[in-house]
Amino acid sequence: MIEQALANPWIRQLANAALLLAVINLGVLVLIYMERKVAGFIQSRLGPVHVGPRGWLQSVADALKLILKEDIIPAPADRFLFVLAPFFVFVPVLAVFLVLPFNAGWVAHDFSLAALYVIAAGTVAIMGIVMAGWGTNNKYSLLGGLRSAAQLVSYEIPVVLAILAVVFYAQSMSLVDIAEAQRGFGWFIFHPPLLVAAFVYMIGQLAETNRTPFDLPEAESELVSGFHTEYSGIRFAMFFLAEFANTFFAAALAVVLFFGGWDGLPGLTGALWLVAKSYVLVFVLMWIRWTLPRVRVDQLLGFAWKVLVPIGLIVVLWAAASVVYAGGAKP
Amino acid sequence: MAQAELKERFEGALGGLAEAVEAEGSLVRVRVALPNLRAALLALKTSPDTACDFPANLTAFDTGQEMTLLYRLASIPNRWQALVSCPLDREDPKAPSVADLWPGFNWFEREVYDMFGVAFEGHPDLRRILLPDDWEGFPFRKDYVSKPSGSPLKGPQPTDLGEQA
Amino acid sequence: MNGDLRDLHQEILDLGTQGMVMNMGPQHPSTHGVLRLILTLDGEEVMACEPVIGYLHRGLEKMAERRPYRHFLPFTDRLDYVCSLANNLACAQAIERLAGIEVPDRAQWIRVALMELNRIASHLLFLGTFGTDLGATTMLLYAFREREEALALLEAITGARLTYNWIRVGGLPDDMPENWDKGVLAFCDLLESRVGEYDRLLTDNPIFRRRTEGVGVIPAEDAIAYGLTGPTLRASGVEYDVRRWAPYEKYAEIDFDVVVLRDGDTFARYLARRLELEQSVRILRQVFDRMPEGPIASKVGKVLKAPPGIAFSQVESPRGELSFTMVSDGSPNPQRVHIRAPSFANLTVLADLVVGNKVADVVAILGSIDIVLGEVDR
Amino acid sequence: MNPVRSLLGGLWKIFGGMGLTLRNFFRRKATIRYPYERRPVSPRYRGMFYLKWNEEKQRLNCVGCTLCAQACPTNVISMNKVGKGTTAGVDEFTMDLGRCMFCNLCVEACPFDAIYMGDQYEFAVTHKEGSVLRIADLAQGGPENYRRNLETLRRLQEEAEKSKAAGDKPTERRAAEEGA
Repeated sequence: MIEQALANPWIRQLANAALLLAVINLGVLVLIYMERKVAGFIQSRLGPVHVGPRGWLQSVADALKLILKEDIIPAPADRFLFVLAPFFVFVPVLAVFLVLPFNAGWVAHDFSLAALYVIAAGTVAIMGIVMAGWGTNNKYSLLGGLRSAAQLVSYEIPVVLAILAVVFYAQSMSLVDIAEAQRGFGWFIFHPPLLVAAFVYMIGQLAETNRTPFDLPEAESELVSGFHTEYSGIRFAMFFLAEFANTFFAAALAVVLFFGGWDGLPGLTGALWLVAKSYVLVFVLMWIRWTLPRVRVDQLLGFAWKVLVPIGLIVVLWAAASVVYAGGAKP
Repeated sequence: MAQAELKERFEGALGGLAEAVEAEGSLVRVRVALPNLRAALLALKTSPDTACDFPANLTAFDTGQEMTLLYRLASIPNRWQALVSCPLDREDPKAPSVADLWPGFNWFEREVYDMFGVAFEGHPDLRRILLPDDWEGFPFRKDYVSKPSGSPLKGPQPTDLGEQA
Repeated sequence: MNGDLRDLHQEILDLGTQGMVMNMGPQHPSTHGVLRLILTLDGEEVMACEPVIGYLHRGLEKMAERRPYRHFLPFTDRLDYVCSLANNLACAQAIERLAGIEVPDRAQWIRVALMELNRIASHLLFLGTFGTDLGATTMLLYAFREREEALALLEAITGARLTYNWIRVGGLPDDMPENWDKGVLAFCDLLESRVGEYDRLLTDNPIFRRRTEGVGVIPAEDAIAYGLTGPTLRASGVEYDVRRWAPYEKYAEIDFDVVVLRDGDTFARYLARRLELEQSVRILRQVFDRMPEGPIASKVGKVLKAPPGIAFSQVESPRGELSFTMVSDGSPNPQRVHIRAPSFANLTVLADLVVGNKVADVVAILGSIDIVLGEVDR
Repeated sequence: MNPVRSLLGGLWKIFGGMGLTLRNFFRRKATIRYPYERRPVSPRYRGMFYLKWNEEKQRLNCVGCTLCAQACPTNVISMNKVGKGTTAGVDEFTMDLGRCMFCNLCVEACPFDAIYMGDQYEFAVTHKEGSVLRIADLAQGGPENYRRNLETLRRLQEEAEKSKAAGDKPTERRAAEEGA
């Protein structure tokens, strides 16, 4: 019966999406708890301790609180944009998870242009942020939205260049193929050009996921909360969810691209390896967030265009050269 | 520096602008009449003998009979300072603004206007600074009658709070 | 200071171009209280800035006129609530000078210790909040970790953690508790071992440096003309520290360096406070080496009256020169008390300083001036 | 400066900062879990007021001299004095903590060791009236001692009345009646 239903491609895709949604939401709850604990430990605090043993139910409590809270729409806001914006931010994040391979064969939908799709779908979220910034009719939000647009557009390019270098090595744009190419500890991170590419990619993703030192869209000391200043309740929760899901995706994608995907020591399922490696990277992202101050908007854009893009271009050339001349990748 | 010498320096710099000059340690107390106020302050600032170019403080006080402006100017390298007092016409308090000489006195003049109603002529932006814009009267004048507004909150209210002395 | 830029922006505004007016405050995470800045923006760039103050005005000077001299002392805690002992001292000193009261040696030494300990607590708060203003939230927690120890020491001697009210006319209400000096010296060692962490986390950080260096530069002559005091002035290269310039209590006998930096930018103002931490530690160490035995307060009559006259005190609070001007008419109440709040004077420079900078720099510059609104509004 | 070197130098400094935060990650935490753990307060802590109970004399030390009320900058204290001379005491003593600055001036003003500030620091109330403390709240040892204080004062007064009746000094009696 179930097998029959799953034979229908529509139903199968829907089931995949539902499964992903559940996994993502759960994963985000864990991430929020982790973020708060990491922040606390780095800052010589304990982090959440009250709800549940060692406070691990804290994010569940927060999620419940946000769901139950009143959903306030400010009177001067553009209702249509204001209401729609959180979905525009959240849905692309879900969409990109569709092509993320968790294990050999564990992918909702693999196709040959997955890397391109990830970049394209991920960029849609900017729309939502700009909509939120404009629709709120709040000057802080507007500035936050504008910053966000400038930032995401600028940092998309180094990220694309870094992914491009990987594509050269793997000779495929399918994420599954990229991960397969790194089987048996042939991780791309061990290739010098891709080590630099990984750096560029991580910095770019740091900016794309709006985390300190690049959290300008929501810079709380200047713009209060940036584009989501006026959001509350479930809509705020969606922004929050999207942000954390995005963070996790950035880390997971980095694992697929540079750290061998589900490749690991035998004995454990590949998916566990992938998730474990992703969490290590997420920890690094958090660690960076709680160490560094925030850059200024002109420095942010300057860094993207004057430092990261040139480095990215060099990396692409370097990667291409080593693929062609040194046979640095699999045929 | 000897006090007599300090006094001489200030008297020399001020010429006939000051009514009285007294030295007391490194502090020179100068009394100036209102018409000479700006000229005297300018002389204190620019004269190389005094070089009091640091605007340390500006305030006023009202005794009920007389209202006086108090300027305190310091010379940082020379380690002396001048306390310039200038009596005002209490009925119609006016004084020349020195906010153009010392931008630091801009807010101090606004504060004195706010509290005493002294109109500083030539001040770029003479508005109330600490009190609400619609406040009536100038609270630090001795003829100001304060009206207890009472607290909108319920609870024991000290109607005579502050009147104990 | 930004003169050309200001003219340029004025020209743009005169053309009829509208900037975006943004209210920063009075409720805003980084206005350090209830300061309101009306910013006119051109995109991210500030074209004009108008600070609005007075939201916290409680009429403390007016209250002083209605009370006997001594009753005003607890109110001064509420001025600069980050360093209330400096306010206590400035107020007590003005009364002492007005009434000609001497303070015993031991009380003067303890006062110096209290001043410096409170200065450390205040500067640590500054380091933390300044880090937060620039997005380095962790700095706040690290600074507060050490500040907590300083507050515990202050609590041990004064019995309070924020509004100490521990300086009386003519001395102090009570002597140091037992082993307090040892506690303070241990804290000095702890702080010295921790300032290196602040440097690693903030001072040396390239992002932090690029956010602060060359931002909001105040040249020395402007700093003087605006009447700035404290680290804000000394960061511009003017050597003016009341502790050295017009020594009070026992500061004349103490060996310490006045921290003077040349750049006058936001980073220099940060660094001046950071370096003053070490000087305060140095002063504290000397205080306990030289603490004499003796009384801690001189006899002052029950009804304190001062002969008619004008007196003012000058105290180097962590924010600059704090000065109480008191006018007496011979009655038990002061006729007029004026508080020259360093934050008030330092804030005058802000409007001209931020023009031409980005919104993010407004926060950085405002943070580096280190104002306390309780003192600005009085 | 060489841009590559400045970039690498910057990265090195950033790694230094990250090393620091990582070290703090594993360090002992500074948090005190407040309602469960408390930091001890200093013996001089200026917390909640109390009127000192004298076990030996079975009364509060306060004689109602109002010196503390006079020393108070914000008129927090009001009291009702009963008796006179050696029999003097208070049957009402009110403090409006809504106005109190905890400045310690009343404690310093008291020549009879009567008013003190304790180490209790959790006195949030839900109504403004709750911040007005009566003598029963303030007496050390609670309302029980407040009642015993009243009894002692009444007894002292009766004794004084008796001795007065014996000595018969009309002026004193009038004063005592007024005081009562």
